[in-house]
Amino acid sequence: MRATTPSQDFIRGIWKENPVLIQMLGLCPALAVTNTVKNALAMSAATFFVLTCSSVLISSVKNFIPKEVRISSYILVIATFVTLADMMLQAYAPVQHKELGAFIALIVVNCMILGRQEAFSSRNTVYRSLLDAVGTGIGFTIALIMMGGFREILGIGTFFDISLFGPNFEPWVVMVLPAGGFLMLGFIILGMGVYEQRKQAREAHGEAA
Amino acid sequence: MSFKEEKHGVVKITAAPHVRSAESTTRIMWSVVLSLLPVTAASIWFFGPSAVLVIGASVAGCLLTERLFGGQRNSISDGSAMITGLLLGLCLPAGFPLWMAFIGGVFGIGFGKIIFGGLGQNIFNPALLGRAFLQAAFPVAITTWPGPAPDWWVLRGDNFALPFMSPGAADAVTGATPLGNLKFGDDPVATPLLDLLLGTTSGSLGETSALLILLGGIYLAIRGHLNWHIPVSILVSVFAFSGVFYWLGLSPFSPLFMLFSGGLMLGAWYMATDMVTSPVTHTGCWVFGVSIGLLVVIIRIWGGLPEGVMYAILLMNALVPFINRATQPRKFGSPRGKPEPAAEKES
Amino acid sequence: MNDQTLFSIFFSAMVVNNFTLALFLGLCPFMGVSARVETALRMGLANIFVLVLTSLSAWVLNTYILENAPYLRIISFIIVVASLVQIVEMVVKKIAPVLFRQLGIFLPLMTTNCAIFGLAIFQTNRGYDFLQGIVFAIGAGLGLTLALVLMASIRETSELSDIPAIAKGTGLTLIIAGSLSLAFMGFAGLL
Amino acid sequence: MNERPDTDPIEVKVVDPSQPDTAPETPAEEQVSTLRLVATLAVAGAVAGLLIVLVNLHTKPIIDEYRAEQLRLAVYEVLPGVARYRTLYRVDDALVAQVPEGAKASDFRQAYVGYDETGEMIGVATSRGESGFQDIVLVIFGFEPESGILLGMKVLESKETPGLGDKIFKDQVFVDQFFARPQTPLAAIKKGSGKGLPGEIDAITGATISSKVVVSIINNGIADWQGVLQQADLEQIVPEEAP
Amino acid sequence: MAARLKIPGLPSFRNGVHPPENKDLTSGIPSRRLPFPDEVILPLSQHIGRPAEALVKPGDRVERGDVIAKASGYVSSFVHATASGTVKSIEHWPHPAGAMQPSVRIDVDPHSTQLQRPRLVPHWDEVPAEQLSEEISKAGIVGLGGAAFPMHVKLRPPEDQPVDVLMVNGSECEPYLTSDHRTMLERPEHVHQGIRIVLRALGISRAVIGIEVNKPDAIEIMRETAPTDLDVRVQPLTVKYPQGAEKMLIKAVTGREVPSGKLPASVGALVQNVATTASVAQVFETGQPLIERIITVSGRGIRQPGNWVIPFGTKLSDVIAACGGFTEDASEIVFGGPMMGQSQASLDVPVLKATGGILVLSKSECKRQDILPCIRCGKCIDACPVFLNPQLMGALARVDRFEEMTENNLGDCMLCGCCSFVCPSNIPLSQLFAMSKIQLSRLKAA
Repeated sequence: MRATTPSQDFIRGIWKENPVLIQMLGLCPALAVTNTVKNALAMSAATFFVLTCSSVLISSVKNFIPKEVRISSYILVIATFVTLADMMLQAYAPVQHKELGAFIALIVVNCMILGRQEAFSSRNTVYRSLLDAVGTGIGFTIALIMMGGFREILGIGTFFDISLFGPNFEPWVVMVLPAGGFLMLGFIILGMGVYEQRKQAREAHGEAA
Repeated sequence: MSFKEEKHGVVKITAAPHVRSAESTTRIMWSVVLSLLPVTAASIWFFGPSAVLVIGASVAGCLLTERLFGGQRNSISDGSAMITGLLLGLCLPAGFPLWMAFIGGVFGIGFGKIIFGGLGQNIFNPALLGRAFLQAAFPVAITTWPGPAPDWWVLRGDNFALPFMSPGAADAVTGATPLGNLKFGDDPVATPLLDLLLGTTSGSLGETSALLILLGGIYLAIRGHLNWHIPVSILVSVFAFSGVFYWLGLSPFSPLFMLFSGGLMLGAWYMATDMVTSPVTHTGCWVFGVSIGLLVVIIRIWGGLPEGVMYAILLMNALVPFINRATQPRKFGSPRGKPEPAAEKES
Repeated sequence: MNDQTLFSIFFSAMVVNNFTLALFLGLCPFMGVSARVETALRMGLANIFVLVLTSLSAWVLNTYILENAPYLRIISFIIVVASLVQIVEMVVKKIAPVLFRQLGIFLPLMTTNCAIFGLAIFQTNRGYDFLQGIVFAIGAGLGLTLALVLMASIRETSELSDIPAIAKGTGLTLIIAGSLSLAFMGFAGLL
Repeated sequence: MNERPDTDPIEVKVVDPSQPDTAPETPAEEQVSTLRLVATLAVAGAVAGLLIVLVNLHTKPIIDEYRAEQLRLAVYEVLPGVARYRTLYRVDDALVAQVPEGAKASDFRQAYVGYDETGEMIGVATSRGESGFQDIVLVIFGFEPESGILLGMKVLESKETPGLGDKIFKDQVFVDQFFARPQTPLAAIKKGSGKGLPGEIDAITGATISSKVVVSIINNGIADWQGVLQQADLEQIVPEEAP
Repeated sequence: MAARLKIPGLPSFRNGVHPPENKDLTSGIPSRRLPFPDEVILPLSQHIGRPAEALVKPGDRVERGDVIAKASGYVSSFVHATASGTVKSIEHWPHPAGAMQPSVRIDVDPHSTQLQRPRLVPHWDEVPAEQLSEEISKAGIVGLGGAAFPMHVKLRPPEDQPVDVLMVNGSECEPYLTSDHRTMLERPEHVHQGIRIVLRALGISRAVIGIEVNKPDAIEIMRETAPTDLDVRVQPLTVKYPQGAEKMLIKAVTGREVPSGKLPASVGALVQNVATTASVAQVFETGQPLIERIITVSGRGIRQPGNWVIPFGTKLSDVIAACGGFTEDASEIVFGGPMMGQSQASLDVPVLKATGGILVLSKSECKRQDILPCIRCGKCIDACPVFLNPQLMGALARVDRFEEMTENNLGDCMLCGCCSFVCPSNIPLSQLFAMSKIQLSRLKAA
C-alpha cells in the first residue's frame, strides 16, 4: 500500500516528480507548442482538463472495469475528453486552436495522462485521484510555462505579447524553431542538474561541518 | 643496487613502446592555426578592422568558454579552442555584431564540445555548430554581406551593436555573395573565376579567397596534419555532381564556379577535416567526403539557402559514428572485400 | 484536397519536416529506445510498417465512415491505432515468428507513440488521398528511422566519452537532438 | 487502500483442486466473461459517443460561424470594397453554384465572387497553397478575372521562419505591395534593384524564398483560374439576388 | 625519420611505422665476449610455457653447459649452467618481466677457464628427424627473436597443416638492435648450417631468409654463403616496423595472411630467427647448448654501445659496468627493442635467452608528453599491421568494456606498439591492450 498522504499526492507531481522535467513524459507537447506563453498556457489548460476529468471518471468507475479491457477503456475515456477539449477550444478560443493545430488531438497519446490513470487513478479514491491529477496538471503547466516563457522572451522579446526590451531587441529566432525547443529543454534540464549538484554539495558540506 | 641508487635520479618505468613519433596533438592543432593565418590576414586585407573585431570576438567567446568550463586539463594550450574561434570568425560576415559572434563561440564550444566531454569527444564540428546556431538565431544579420567600403579602415556594418540589440544595418550598403547572386539575383551573372580565386568578392570573412585556403590546406596535407582523402573526395564529388547537373541544364552553377565559390574551400579543407568529427578509416573518409559533396550540390541547387556547405558537413558529422561502425577495417587474415562489420557483434 | 506532389510529400515528411526533429512526434522512442543502433533500426522499421497500415486505415475511416461525423475522428483513430497494433502483433507472431522476435517488444509500445496517431491526424488535416497518405507514411517512417539511428549511433559513441556528470542522460540527448534539428534546417526550402 | 473499505471487496482466492497449482492466475481471469468485456467497452463507447455528440451539437454552430466569419473577413480583405460574395465550385473546369449531389464541398476548389454595394462584380477571390521554405504556404487573393489585376492578398497559413519568412504576413510594407497591382504576373526582386517595372514586388531581405513563394502562388493562381473564369458566364451561374 | 628506405617493388605488408632506426650506434661494432661475472642468476622461467624444474640444490658444483633444470612438460625448456661454479641458492629473484621468479644463483668460479663440459651430440645428418628435435629440446633452444617459444614445439606442426617453407627472420625491425645483423655478418655459416638442420628436422627443402634492405652487407654475405644444394633464397625486405613479426614476415614474403587465431603453419610456413638457427648449428657442431648469445647494448644513455657475447644470467649491473657505465642523461633501461621491450627497475635483473638487446635511453630519446584525449585522427588505424581499430578499442578499454574489445579482435593484437608510437595524443594504446588482455584472462578464469 502507498504510504503517502493526500497532500503528498498533490505536491508530488508539481516539482519532485514533475512529469516533464523529471519524468520526461509528455515531451511532445512540451516541445511542440511552447514557442509562446499563450500557446503553452492553452495547451496546459487543455491537458489539465483532460487529465483531471479522466482521473475523476476513471477512479470512480474503476471497480466496474475488468482488468482485460482496462487500458482500452482508459484510452476511450481520454479520447472522449480530448475531443471535448478540442471542440470547446475551437469554439471559444479559435485563434489558439489554430496555433496548436493537431497537437490538441495528440493529447490522447500523451503518455503522462495514460500513465497517471494506470499508476494512480485505477487504484485510488476519487478524492485522491483528483488531488494527484491536479498536482500533476500544475506540474505540467509549470514546465510548459517555463518553456514557453523562456522561448518567447528570447525568441520574440515579449512575454505574453508584452514587449520587454523595446523595439530594438534582436530576437533569437532559433528559440521559436523546433531546434530551440530541444535546446531550451536541454538548457533547463542542465540548469536543474547544476542546481541539484550545488545543493548536494552544500548538503554534504553541511553534514561535514 | 638499484638503478635509482646508481643514478641518484628518477628511474623511468614505462610501458612499451619507449620511443614515440614526434607528432603531437598540440602540434597538429597549432599548425592548423598557423596555416589559417594567411587566410585571416587576407580577410583583414579585404575587410579592414571589422575582420579583426569579428574574429577576435568569436575567438574570445571560444577561449573564455573553454577556460571557464573546459575542466581541469589546461584546455587552452592544446589549440583546439583557438581553431574553433578562428574558423567560426572566418565564416561570419564582416559587419556582424560582435556580441553575436561572441555568443556563437560560446555556443559552439559549450554545447558543441564541452558538453560531450571536451577535446576529441564532440560529434559536431564546434565552429560549424556555432555558425548553424547563429544562422538559426540571427538569420538576417548573418546574411547581411556588407558592400565595399570607401576606405580600408571604415567599419563594415554595425559591429558595435549593443548586446541583445539589433544591428542598424537595415540601410547599410549590402552586396550579394557570388552564390546568392547567381541563385536569387535578379540579374544572375556568374562571378569571374579569377575574382573567386583571389577573393575579391563579397562573402564571409574567410571564404572569399579560395587560393589562400588551398595553400594552407595543402601545407597541412603535406605535413600530414590533415587527411587529404576528405578534401579531395569532397572537391571531386562536388565537381562531378555539379558537372552532371550543369550539363543536364538543371543548375546555373558551372562546376568550377561551384568549387571556388562560397564556403566550399574552407569547409572542405578545414571544417570537414576536423579529425574529431570525421571518420577514422580511409573508406569512411571517402563515403563522408562524397556524401558531403552531393549534399552541397543538392542544397546549393535546390535548397532554400544559397550556401549548403555548413549544413552538409554538420549532417555528415551526425552520420560519422554510423560510418565508423560500418567501415571497420578488414580483419587480418580474412578474405578481402569482406570487412568485418559490426554485425558480428550481434551474436 | 491537396495538390502536393508525391515527391514533395515524401521528402517533406522525411527530412524537411522530419517527424521527430521538426514536429516532435515519436519522441518517446527517440529518447528511450535510441541507445543501440540495432534496436533503433528495428524500432524504425517496425514504425514504418505500422505507419503505412495506420495511413491506410485512417484513409478508409475518413473516406467511408467518418465522412459525416468528423468530430468522432480522435476517438475512432485512437481505437483503430490501438487495435491495429494489437492485430499486427498477433498476425506477425503467427506468420513470421522471427520478425516478431525482432520487433516484439516495440509493437505494444506503439499504441501511445504519437508518431502513429499524429500521422493519422496530419494526413486527415492535410486532406491527403490514398496514395499521398501511403507516401506520407513511408516518408515519415523513414524520417523517424533516420533520426533514431543517428541518435543511437551518436549515443553509442558518446558512451565512450567523459560526459560531464550534469549532462549525462537526458540533458545531452536533448542537446544532441537540438543540434540535429539545427543541421536538418539545411534541408529547408528543398521541396 | 484503506480509504475504500466500502467498495473494495476482499479478494478470496478460491483454489480449485482440479486446477494445477502452477497457474493460479489463469482461472481467476477466465471468470470475467467475454460478454462482460464487450459490454463494458460498449457502454463506455456509447457514453463517450453520446457525450461527444452532445458537445458537438453545442459547439458546431459556433465553430461553423467562426469559420464562415474568418472566410468572410479574408474575402473582404482581399477584395477591397466588397459588400457580399457568392461561393462557386470548380467541377471539371466548369463553375457551378451548387455542389453535385453526394459530393462534399471540400472536394472542390472554390472561388468567391465579390460584389459591391451596387451589385457590381468587383473581382474573384480564391486560395492556393504552395511549398514554401518550411511547409505549405496558403494564400487567399483577389483579382479581376478580365484584366488579371491583383486586388489584394492575405496569407492564411504559413510556418515560415519566425522573424524572417513570417514577414510575408507580418510586414505591412510587404503586404501592401499586393493591393491593386495593375499588372500580373508579378516578379519578386531584391529591394533596391528594381527597374521601376509595374509587376515588381520588393522581396523581404533575407527571406527571398518566402517572398517568391507568395508571388508564385498568385501568378500560378491567376493563370490557373483566369481562363476558367473568363469562359464561364458568372452572371448566369450566380443570378443576381435581391439585396 | 632517419633513413626511410622505401624502395618500390620490395615486398612488404600494409600499414606499420617508421621509427628512427638508430642502428648505426652499434651496427659496425663486431661482437666481443663480456668477461664472466662473479655470479649468474638463472631464472627457471626464461621461455614461454611452464617453468623448468630445478635439478640442482645449493652447494652443488656445476660446469658450464650442465643441465640445471629440466623441461616440466611439452611446452617448456631445459636450462643450462652458463658458467662453472657453485650453486649458492635457489631463491626468488627480480625477473626482467617484472615479478620475482624462482632462480638458480650460481657463484662463478673466479679462476675457471670456463670451458664447456663436453657433451655428446649425434651427427645431425645421421639420425632420424625426430631425434633432431629432441636434441634441440635438450639443448634448451628457444626462439631468440623475443618471444622465447621452445623451438622443438614449433618443429612439430599439426598433421593437417604441413609446413612447406622455412622462413628465417633476419629483418630485425626493432630500432637500435643489431645483434641479428652481427650474427649474420659474423657467423653466416652457422646460420646456414642451422637452416640445414631445421629443414631436415621438418623434412622440407625450401627456406627464405628475409632481411631488411638497411643491412645490405648482411644480404650480400648471406647470399654468398648460401648452400647451393638446397632451395635457400635471401629476400630483401622493405624497412618498416614490425617487419620482423611472424605474420608480417609471412605476409611480405608469401603474400599470405595468417588467419586470426591460427599458427603460421596454417599457411604452410614456419618462422625462425637467424640467431636461433645459428645456435642450433652450434648445438650440433660443438655440443654447446643455449647458454649465451650476441646482445646489443645501445642507446645514448650508455658510454660504450656495442655488441657483446653474454652468458645468460649475467646481471644488468655487470653488463652496464662492462660497457663503461651510464652517461649523465641516462633515463630508462629497456630489455629488448624500444618498441616492444620492457623497462627495468632494478640493475639486479639477469640477462635471459630472449634478451636481444639492452638499451639505455637518454632523456631526449624517450621524451614523454602529456596524454591528451583521443582526437580520432585515425593514425593508429593506418599504423596497425593487423588491421585493428585501436582507436575504438582504446576507447572501450577506458570504460572497461573488455568483452567488446574481444569482439573487435583484441586477440589479434600482438602488442607491437605501432599505435602507441603514432598516437599524437600519446595515449598508451598497446599498454591498454596488454592490460585488457590480462583483465580478460582474469575474467575468464573467474
